[in-house]
Amino acid sequence: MRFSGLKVIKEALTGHKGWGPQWRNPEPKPHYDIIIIGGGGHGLATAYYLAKEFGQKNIAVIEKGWIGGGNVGRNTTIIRSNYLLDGNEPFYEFSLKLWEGLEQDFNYNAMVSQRGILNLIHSDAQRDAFTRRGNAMILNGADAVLLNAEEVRAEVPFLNFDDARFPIKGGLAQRRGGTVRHDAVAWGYARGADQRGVDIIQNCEVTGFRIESGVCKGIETSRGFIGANKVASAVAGSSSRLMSKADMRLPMESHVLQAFVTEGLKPVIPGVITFGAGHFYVSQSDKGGLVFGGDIDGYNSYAQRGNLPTVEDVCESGMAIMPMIGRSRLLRSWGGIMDMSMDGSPIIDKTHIDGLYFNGGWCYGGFKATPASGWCYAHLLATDTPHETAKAYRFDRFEHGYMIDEKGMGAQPNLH
Amino acid sequence: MIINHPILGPRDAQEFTYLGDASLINRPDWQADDAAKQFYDYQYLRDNPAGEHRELWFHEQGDRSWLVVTRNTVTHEISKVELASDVARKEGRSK
Amino acid sequence: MTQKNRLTGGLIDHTKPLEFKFDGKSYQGYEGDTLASALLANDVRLMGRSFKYHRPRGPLTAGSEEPNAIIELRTGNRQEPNTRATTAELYDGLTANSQNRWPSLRRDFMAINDRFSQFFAAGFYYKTFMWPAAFWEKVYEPIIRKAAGLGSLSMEADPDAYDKGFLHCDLLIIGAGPAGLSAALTAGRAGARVILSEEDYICGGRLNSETNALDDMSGAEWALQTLAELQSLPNVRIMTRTTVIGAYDHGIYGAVERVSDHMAVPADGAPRQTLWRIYSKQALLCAGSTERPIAFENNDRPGIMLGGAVRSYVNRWAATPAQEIAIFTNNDDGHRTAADLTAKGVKVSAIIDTRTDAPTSEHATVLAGAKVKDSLGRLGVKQLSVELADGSIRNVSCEAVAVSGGWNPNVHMTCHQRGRPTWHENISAFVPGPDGPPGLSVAGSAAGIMSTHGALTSGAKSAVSALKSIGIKAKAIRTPKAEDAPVNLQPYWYVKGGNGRAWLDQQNDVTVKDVKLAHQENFRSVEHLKRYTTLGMATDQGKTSNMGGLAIMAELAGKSIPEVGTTIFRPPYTPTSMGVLGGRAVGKDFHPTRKTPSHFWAEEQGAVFVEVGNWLRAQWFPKAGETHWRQSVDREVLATRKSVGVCDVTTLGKVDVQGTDAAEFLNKIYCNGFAKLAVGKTRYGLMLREDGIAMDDGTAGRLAEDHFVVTTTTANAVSVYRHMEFCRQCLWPDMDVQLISTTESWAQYAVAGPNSRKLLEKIVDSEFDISNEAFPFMACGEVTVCGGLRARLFRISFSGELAYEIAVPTRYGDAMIRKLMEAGKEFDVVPYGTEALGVMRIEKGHAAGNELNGTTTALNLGMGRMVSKKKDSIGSILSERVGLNEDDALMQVGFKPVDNKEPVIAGSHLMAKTGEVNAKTDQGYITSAAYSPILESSIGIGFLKDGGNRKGEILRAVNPLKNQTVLVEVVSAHFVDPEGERLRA
Amino acid sequence: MHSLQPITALGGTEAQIDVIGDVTISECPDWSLTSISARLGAEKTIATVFKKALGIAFPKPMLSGTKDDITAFWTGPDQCIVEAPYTTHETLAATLATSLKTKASVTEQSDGWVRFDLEGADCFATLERSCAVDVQVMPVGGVTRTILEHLGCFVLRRSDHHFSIYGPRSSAGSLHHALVTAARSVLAQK
Repeated sequence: MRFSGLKVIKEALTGHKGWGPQWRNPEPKPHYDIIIIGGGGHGLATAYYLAKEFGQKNIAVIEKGWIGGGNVGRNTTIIRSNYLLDGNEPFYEFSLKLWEGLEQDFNYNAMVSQRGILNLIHSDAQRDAFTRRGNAMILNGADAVLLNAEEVRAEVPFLNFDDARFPIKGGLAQRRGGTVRHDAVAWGYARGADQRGVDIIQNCEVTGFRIESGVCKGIETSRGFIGANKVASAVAGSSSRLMSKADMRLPMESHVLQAFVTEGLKPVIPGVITFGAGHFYVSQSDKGGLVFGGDIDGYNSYAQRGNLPTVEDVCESGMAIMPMIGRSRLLRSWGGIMDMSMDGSPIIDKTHIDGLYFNGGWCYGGFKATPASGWCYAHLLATDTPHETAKAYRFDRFEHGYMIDEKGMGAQPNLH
Repeated sequence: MIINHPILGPRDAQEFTYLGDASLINRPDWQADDAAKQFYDYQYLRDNPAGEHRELWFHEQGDRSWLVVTRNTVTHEISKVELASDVARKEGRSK
Repeated sequence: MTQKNRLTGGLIDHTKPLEFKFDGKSYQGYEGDTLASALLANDVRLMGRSFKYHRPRGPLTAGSEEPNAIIELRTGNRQEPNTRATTAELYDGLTANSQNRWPSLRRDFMAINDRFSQFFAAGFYYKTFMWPAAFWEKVYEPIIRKAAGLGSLSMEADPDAYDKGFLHCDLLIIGAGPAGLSAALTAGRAGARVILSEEDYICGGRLNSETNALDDMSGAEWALQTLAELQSLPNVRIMTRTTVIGAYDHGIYGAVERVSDHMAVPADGAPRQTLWRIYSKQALLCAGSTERPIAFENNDRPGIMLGGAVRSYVNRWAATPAQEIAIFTNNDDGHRTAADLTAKGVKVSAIIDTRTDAPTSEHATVLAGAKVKDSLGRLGVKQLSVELADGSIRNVSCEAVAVSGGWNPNVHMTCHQRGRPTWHENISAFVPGPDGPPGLSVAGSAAGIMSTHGALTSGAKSAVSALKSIGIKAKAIRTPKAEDAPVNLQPYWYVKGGNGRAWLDQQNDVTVKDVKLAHQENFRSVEHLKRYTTLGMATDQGKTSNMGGLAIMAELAGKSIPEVGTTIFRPPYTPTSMGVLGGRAVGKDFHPTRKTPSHFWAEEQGAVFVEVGNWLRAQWFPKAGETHWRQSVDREVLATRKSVGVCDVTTLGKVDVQGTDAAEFLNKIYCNGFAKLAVGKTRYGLMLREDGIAMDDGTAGRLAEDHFVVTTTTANAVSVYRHMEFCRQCLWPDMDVQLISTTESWAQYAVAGPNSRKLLEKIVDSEFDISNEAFPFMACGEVTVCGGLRARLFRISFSGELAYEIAVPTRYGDAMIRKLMEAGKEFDVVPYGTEALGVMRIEKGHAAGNELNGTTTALNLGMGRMVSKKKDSIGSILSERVGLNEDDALMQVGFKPVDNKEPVIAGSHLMAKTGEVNAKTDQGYITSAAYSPILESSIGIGFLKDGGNRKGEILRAVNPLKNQTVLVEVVSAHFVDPEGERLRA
Repeated sequence: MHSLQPITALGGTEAQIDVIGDVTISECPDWSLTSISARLGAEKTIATVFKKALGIAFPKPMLSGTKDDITAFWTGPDQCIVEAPYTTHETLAATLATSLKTKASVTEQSDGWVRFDLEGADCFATLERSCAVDVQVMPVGGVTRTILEHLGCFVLRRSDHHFSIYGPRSSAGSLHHALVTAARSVLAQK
């Protein structure tokens, strides 16, 4: 059913009896045209766009647990397109444009909130690098503003300008950046896909691929074999685990990234702020909690939980840059598994196995990419050609020396 | 986490710096016919297992030893810790 | 000032009255009170408002699980939002204010939300606020944001300090209730190193709230007696006001000690709180259990609280919530509450017991098989409407209700490593599962052992077995005779029927209806339920609300509660101040500060300093009359190029490389050759990463056959050393090479300019010939200076001038800079800072951090030919990949503005002289730029596609961020002395 | 003799000493440090030459040895630092380089480090708030390297209530501030 002002009022007055399930719980069919493995943001978005934009009819999303239970439900909800490199920026800008129309598009209020993102600058070298980046953003049709220290202070006077160990010398702002209610993104795509006939099959674990003479015929699951013309992986941190069932080794490691939220507070900060001399970024949710994060713990992990030193490291940075949050309280911390790739950029590509496709390597940038990732993956699955903005996200870029290394850290995933 | 250093005993993992899969010890022969392919594989492809993982940690704030730590990536349980130089020799590396 | 509801006795000091203020009104309490107990004693039940509907609320509990009575404690820059009145210790002069209400707690305009609650059902916002499209961001969201949140921050920096520390023990005992105390005594007597942590400010847990005897004394007395013995044991550390917040890997626990929160202000030099990282060999969880409510319509009115809490207020704090109290229960606890209340002379209007076979009571009428249908009272409960077993309705008057729905073991810590609790039928609750953190065992009611006797004995037993596992022999203490009643409970989660709202999560206003709606809309997994309704996401983390929600979801889904499962409990156990997690690493102490050997001298010179990593370096040295930094920098550059300048370059990394294989080692880690470098010579070296990208550059001087001194850039000193150790230990373990970082040991100064030799000849002792013939460009050696001080001299140049670097032991660095300045007077020597250093290296076209940005290759840097193909070196193979060797690869070149009055701006992108300006037409970028005082023009270096072959071409350097476009000419990056004559002079 | 005046790591001409309650924190500048790393293959034989040169056994892991005013403490596998009075041993490195030739790589480290001594009953409580080392059970003569104020430092126990902290010289000010702050905190909580 479509959500409308009228419907909302009617239901409110009649005890909400008329709301139905936001998506069905269908039994898997024996065969689909396209099976997407992974009921997270990217998988659900892919299904949604396949059905809506690419006229695909016979699609299933297979989820091991419950939809939206992975990184789309455990990230820090930031959207932005402030990338430097040609391989990335057009893609993320495409994603940001999709965010801007998303709620009307899938008729679900995901609370896209473009209150801006501000990257703080603490050294001249950093200003040079951010100048190059800001210019790259504008040259790619995105928005960027370079601020000096006074301008930053005027916007966020509560930051530490007085006795900072690493003084704030300016900032690179993207006004169209912001945050989105992350769970609602998964639910909105799920509902939209379901309404267009996509089967969302929860609690169904993929146990293997059926590959015959180099062609993928379908998947073995905890609920039996399901055939498909095309099988598409979108399982983020579990990518290596899943693709190993097709005897593939991937250019990536799985790492834990912790995220944090404080108790609810009356409005404190306007948009997203990132500290440039430590590991800390923060925004405030519509409920009032300060949502923040920092660096990954730094060791391979599938544990979805982190350790204390990283918690302290992140909070030290927070206190260093925002000493006025000292008397707020950390309410919850949690961990997600990041598919950290070898150059910090993702892969959306066919595999060497016919009919088997891959989407992953999002590091901790996956959430903001959700709409474009879904769209571009759908494009690849429907047309077998990469989308204009995702051409660089190839498997073979490492072998041939076309890395997309925003941070310049090289082939060490925990540094990206 | 606590890493049980073969010489120093239990140490807080915070004293260490992590590198990655211990396969990085096995640097290919630069003169092999398929050196390019081997180095690509060595540098970029990982097993990234959910379970036992042999990995390299550097005791940066300690005795500057590189260690090979066998750790379960699901439980974080550490089952074995060795000096990387011993492992390297065992695996045939010399000079 | 009367304390209308104050009783006699309790564990407070009636002789020590304390004044305090709540919402501007003055009250009196006693030492030992919490804010909540003191307010209740003063007949104040209304302490807060709920999040969504702004419903009036009073305390539900007497502990850290409190969802309702949360207030802003203290004022000014010490204001603490969302503080639990139920745990805030009363101190003289305490000031607190209610929050999330306007204009006042009693009349809150936002309570209008309650009238329209039907519009605010679970997930309402996902369905609405979308029309018209533009309105969400412009209209709806700002309103929601304004209304959102609970308490407010002062927006001023926290004035208090926070410590961090580290503790070690054999056994960490979490919680000092009956189980924890008997465990501690057992372990303490065995001589084990014990840490006993207790979040409360007194030990004893429920023993302080219940009236059951232990042997012939009260529970509180036994606790005191036990504590006394523990305090006498040097191997036992008792930490009250300390909450263990998380169980981390391998026996590491985080704990927060509230050192000063019970005082108005911390003592001078003392922290407000301390974060302890506890390393334990074994840990024992004795965290007790949390009582759960039974949901009924309007069960959220002030005065309606948990039975155990009522007993705590009455017995421990001698404060009754009201003079007449009704009891609603599904187990025998309700009857215990009745007994305690009557003993204190408080009237019990009725015991409403859902069990048809409820026992009778000598203290009050028992309404067996009855249930509470609804409650009345705007700002506090006045009356209950009760449906009796026969279906008839009876109104029961009361000013408070003690609700007992059973107890949930505090299993949280056992789940912090993603362990799952298991269902225990007898007590209808989750108990710790088998997959808790290794080394953590559980005792007492946290383990589902609900009687006092059980807690005492299981505590002692668990301590014995925990110690046994680490080879310490212990003997369980004799536990006193204590209450051992079985749990007699009939699960009862919520009262069915009726159209009103029955609250589960009182702070977030999640009702039974919301859970039903979530189920109806297919949000049926616990995670979906939590996220869609926000159940359990409030500051109390669902401690009193989650179970009810799960039970109802299970009922609706036709599943058992264990089938539905629970959400994951995550650290911290209770909300933890950001301040304590930050510790002392705030302000200037965020990171340590590294000072150069000439720092103190430079301060005397009035130098301007700049942060370079953790280093502070002199950026320039202003002279009297210089009003703009450029004046100082230009002067330093010109003086250096004209005569001589001195710069502290100690920050560059230095690594001592020794051993018979030292040369071969360097040959492998640098892409260019080092095997044949002669003793007494220095060579520039480029280090690649294995992926063929430039990692770092520097020089290596050969002091002896088996001894090199390697320099790195300041930024990469640590990572390069780490890389070298990796190569040595992991790749070539049989090479005879030893590495020692000597960055700090030597004070090193660059002496640059045509007169640098003349200056140094006055410093270096005469027996050392440093003439051009004896000590040519790239020579190095050990010398003595100033009459015999050992030193190292390198003839290397970053500026392009005739230049040296002279190194002396760091303690003499201060004297050396003074000596150089003094000796250099006759040459008008100048000290120069990092800015002038930067200008001169750009003039010379030397790559630095901006060029070695982690994406550039030797080819890009114009050093492609340096990569030797004749040897094995790190990065040589992968540097040959096609993508890194395209014909139009970026090449480092120089740029000069066509009009020398125009600036060159680093970060500008390079475009053809004409045509479109966009990402597709992008041809490169400018990495570094500066004003060159000798060329009297702004100049830059950067990377341009096929740059090597485009000298003389005119391009546009565009900087759309500032709408700037500058025409630049492509030139050689070596603006100064391209042939290197000055270097060799 | 040369004409240059040394300064301490904290920038003074005299060592700084702070007495805070029951702990005294002293800057100790008058020591010469030399690091010794056994050459490949000399890991065993170094012991004899070392003993001959200094009269102290090559230290075992996490331990130190002292004879008269010379101390040697373990720093890493087949690696140690020798400490001797600066006035009498300013050129210790050069001396040892000759006597240990071919057996060890010798590097002067005198000014690589700043040494602070903590003495008094409260040194435990102070160190408890500074680093993760279990100083309570550390043996006299024990030594280990760990993190202190984000810095890699050596902690050496000289006697029951006497510890030496060696930290990177350039960060002496920050390290000193951290130790003094911890000591003041201990005092204030009494």
